[in-house]
Formats: sequence, structure tokens, C-alpha cells
Amino acid sequence: MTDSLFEIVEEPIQVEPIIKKVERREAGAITTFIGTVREWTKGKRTLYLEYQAYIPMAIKMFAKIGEEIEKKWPDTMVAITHRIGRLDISDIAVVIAVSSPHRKAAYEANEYAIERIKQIVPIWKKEHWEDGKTWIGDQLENVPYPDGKPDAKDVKS
Amino acid sequence: MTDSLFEIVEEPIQVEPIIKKVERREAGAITTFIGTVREWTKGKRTLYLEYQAYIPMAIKMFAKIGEEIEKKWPDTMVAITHRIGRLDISDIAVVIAVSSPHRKAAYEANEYAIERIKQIVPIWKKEHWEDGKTWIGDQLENVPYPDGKPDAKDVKS
Amino acid sequence: MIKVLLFAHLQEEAGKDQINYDRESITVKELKTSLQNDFGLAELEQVMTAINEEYAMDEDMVKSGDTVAFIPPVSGG
Amino acid sequence: MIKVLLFAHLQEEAGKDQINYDRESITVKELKTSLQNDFGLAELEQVMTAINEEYAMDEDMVKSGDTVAFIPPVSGG
Repeated sequence: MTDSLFEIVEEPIQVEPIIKKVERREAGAITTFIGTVREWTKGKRTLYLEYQAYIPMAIKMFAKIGEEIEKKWPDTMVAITHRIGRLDISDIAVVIAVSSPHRKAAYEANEYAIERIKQIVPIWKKEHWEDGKTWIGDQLENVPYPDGKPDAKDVKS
Repeated sequence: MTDSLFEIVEEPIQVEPIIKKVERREAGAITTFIGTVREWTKGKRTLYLEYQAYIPMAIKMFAKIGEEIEKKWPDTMVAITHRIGRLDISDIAVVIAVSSPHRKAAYEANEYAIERIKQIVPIWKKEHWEDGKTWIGDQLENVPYPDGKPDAKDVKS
Repeated sequence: MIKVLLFAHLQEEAGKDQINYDRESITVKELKTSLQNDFGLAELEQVMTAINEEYAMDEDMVKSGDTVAFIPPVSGG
Repeated sequence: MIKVLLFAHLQEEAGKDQINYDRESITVKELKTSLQNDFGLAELEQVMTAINEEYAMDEDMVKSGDTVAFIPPVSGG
């Protein structure tokens, strides 16, 4: 199953099969993060979203995040699935599942995964607001890099 | 649905229906914690577990944890299901699902919930080890109270 | 009559999961001592008490009609 | 020939998702400037670059046969 721990899909995401990927007899804790499409952001209403990915590189970066996590929290196992295309309100955009013998690592590694996804994985979100549309990440809406510039040390392996 | 956010069951737990309970259009993040039966604990092998609960009080305490979380992290919603009876290796013992507009609160509130469950919810685990059996929580195995004594301020509302 | 519920190892030590205790009123502490004597429960010091499904202190009063539960250190989750 | 991939708003600005650029070798920085001139891409300063699916720096060299992707600030998750 190792080669399908990290996926980009165009169909609705089911959570349970992703949890199954990280289940192990030695793991007593599994955390999942489910990112869904939110209707309201700072008073602005979203009608729907479009996600675009540079698919082969995105999957490589998911695997890189998985390796980083295994290094930082030994004995954890990570699976990530991200959906692209058009997503409506409440649709699942991303699921991250982490299993670990103990719960602390499962929480920490899971949160680390979503932070890293937002830093290094080439996936873009186009918001279709009630009053227009924008690619998020551009300077008009939100620059995800803290100092306004991508930081090469975050992304190089 | 409010009255079934907190449940004690004797059948295998399905994760997806518990996630559904906390889904909301304004929530962009759902975290789940899934506690499963681990085979090995500090070199000792578990064959299976038995969980016992003081059911009506356990459900009350789940609801109390839900209220504590709503106070600490406004706009979050929590669902908890715990299984009792005999559980085999890899069986799911507990599922905690938390939804929130933003992810930070969803992680923090979820971790808070499992910590509180281990402090105040009257559920007990009997380990059937390869070499015997013990109720966990007694002085021979593991006292979950940090100072060896239950602390009344943790449990009183 | 006070209904006393036992769980986990206490239940096994006493050989029963419920004791009906015939008193009008008694403190939690007195009730613990009394049950230790009558049922040979080894250790109630680390055991919390709930009166009618709410945690209670050793000094709290139990009255006839109440349900008392002895709650050994919990281990759910 | 260098294959250049565009995503998100860059794709819309250029009106295409791929550009074939005829050069033997060029730095990332030079490639960015050249594409800004030729395709009116407004802003490439905040845009990261990947060469063959690995992040690269402005000083890195691109050779014929490489695939370069311009990666605007990402917003997945």
C-alpha cells in the first residue's frame, strides 16, 4: 500500500479508507485532519472553490512531508489525500491520517503535516466569492509566507 | 442530534458517522482522534481488553467536556463515542471528533478532550496480558493522576 | 437506603457490583470506612466518589435515596 | 528546449499552461525576466521555481530538456 499513501484525487474523499491505510497493531492512536470548504471567511461568502495542483510534484512533496515526520516522530505513519477540481461548501478538500503508538506524536505530527502542506505542496485554491473570484495566495488576498517571500530553506530538501 | 453527540456503545465503532455529527457549513476543520487497542505496551503483549463504564455518568462527563471545550474554544463542536465490552487488537475504543472554523482550535480542543476523558470519565480498562490480567488505573500498573491521588478540582464542575 | 455502585477491581474484590446500605445519612468518608470493614475492600484512598452521578468530596453528605458510586482511577480512552 | 509550466493566476495571465522555451541553458532568474517580457507576467518575485519537480533557487541553472514550473504561493489544505 506504500505507493498510495499520498494521493491527489478528483472525486469526493472518503475518510475511512485513508484511516485504514495507517492502521497498525502497534499503533494505539490515529489522528485525522479533515479540511472542508468553509462558507464564510472574514465576512465574505464563498460559493464554491477550485483547486489546481502540479500533481506529480505535489505527490512528491506529500512523500517528503511523510519522511520529515518519520524522522521527527519515529514510529509514526502518515497518509494524505487531497482533492482537486470544483468543491462545494462542506466538501472535503484534504484528509491527513497519522498513526502512532502514543497519542501526543499523532497530534503533533498531524498538525505539522497540514502546516507543511500549506508551505511546500504545489496546490492552489481559487475562491469563487459571492462578489468575484481570486486565486488565494496572491498578494490581493493572502500571502502564506510569513515575511511575504517564500523561504528557500522551507522547501529545499 | 444534540442528544447523541456523546455515546457509549457495545458494537464496533464506525468513524464516518461521528464525523458527520460535527460537520457544519461554517467549520473548515475537523479533527478526529481514534484510540485503538495496541498490542504491545512497554514490552508486554496484550491479548485483548475489556472496558467497563458507569454509563449514565460517563455520558454526563462527555457532555461536561463538550461544554468546557465550547467555553475555551468558542464555535467548536464535539462528538465522542466510547466502546465498552471486549475489544481485540486494533479495535477502536474511542473516537473524538471536533469541528471548528479554524484548524488550530480543532487540534487543541481534540487533545484537550482525550486528556479530560482520561481524568474524569468513569470508564475502566482491564488488560488481558499474555501473562495475566489487571484493571489499569490501580496502583500495580498505572495511576493516571499525576500526584497519585485524584484531584478534586479536576473533576468538580 | 443508599445504593452503592462498585466498578472495576472493587467489583471483583467485593464479589458484587451493587450494595444496598441502610442509613438515613452519612458522610462519604464514613461510608468508605464502613464498606472497607464490611466487604474487605483493600484500598479506597485513591477512589473518587460520585453522588448521583456528580463527583463528591469525602466530607459531602449522602442521604437515603442517593446513589453513590466508587470510582477507581479511570482508564478510558 | 525547456518546458515551462504555469499554474493558478500565472496560467490565466499568460493564457496558457505551458510554454516551450528554446534555450540550451539559462539561470532561473534570467528565465523569469525573459518570460515576464515575452508574456506580460506581472509579478514573479513571490513565485518559487521548481526544476524537474524539485524546488530551485534563482541562481540555479536550467538546461534543455528540463521541466521548469513556476509556483505561486501555494494555498492547498
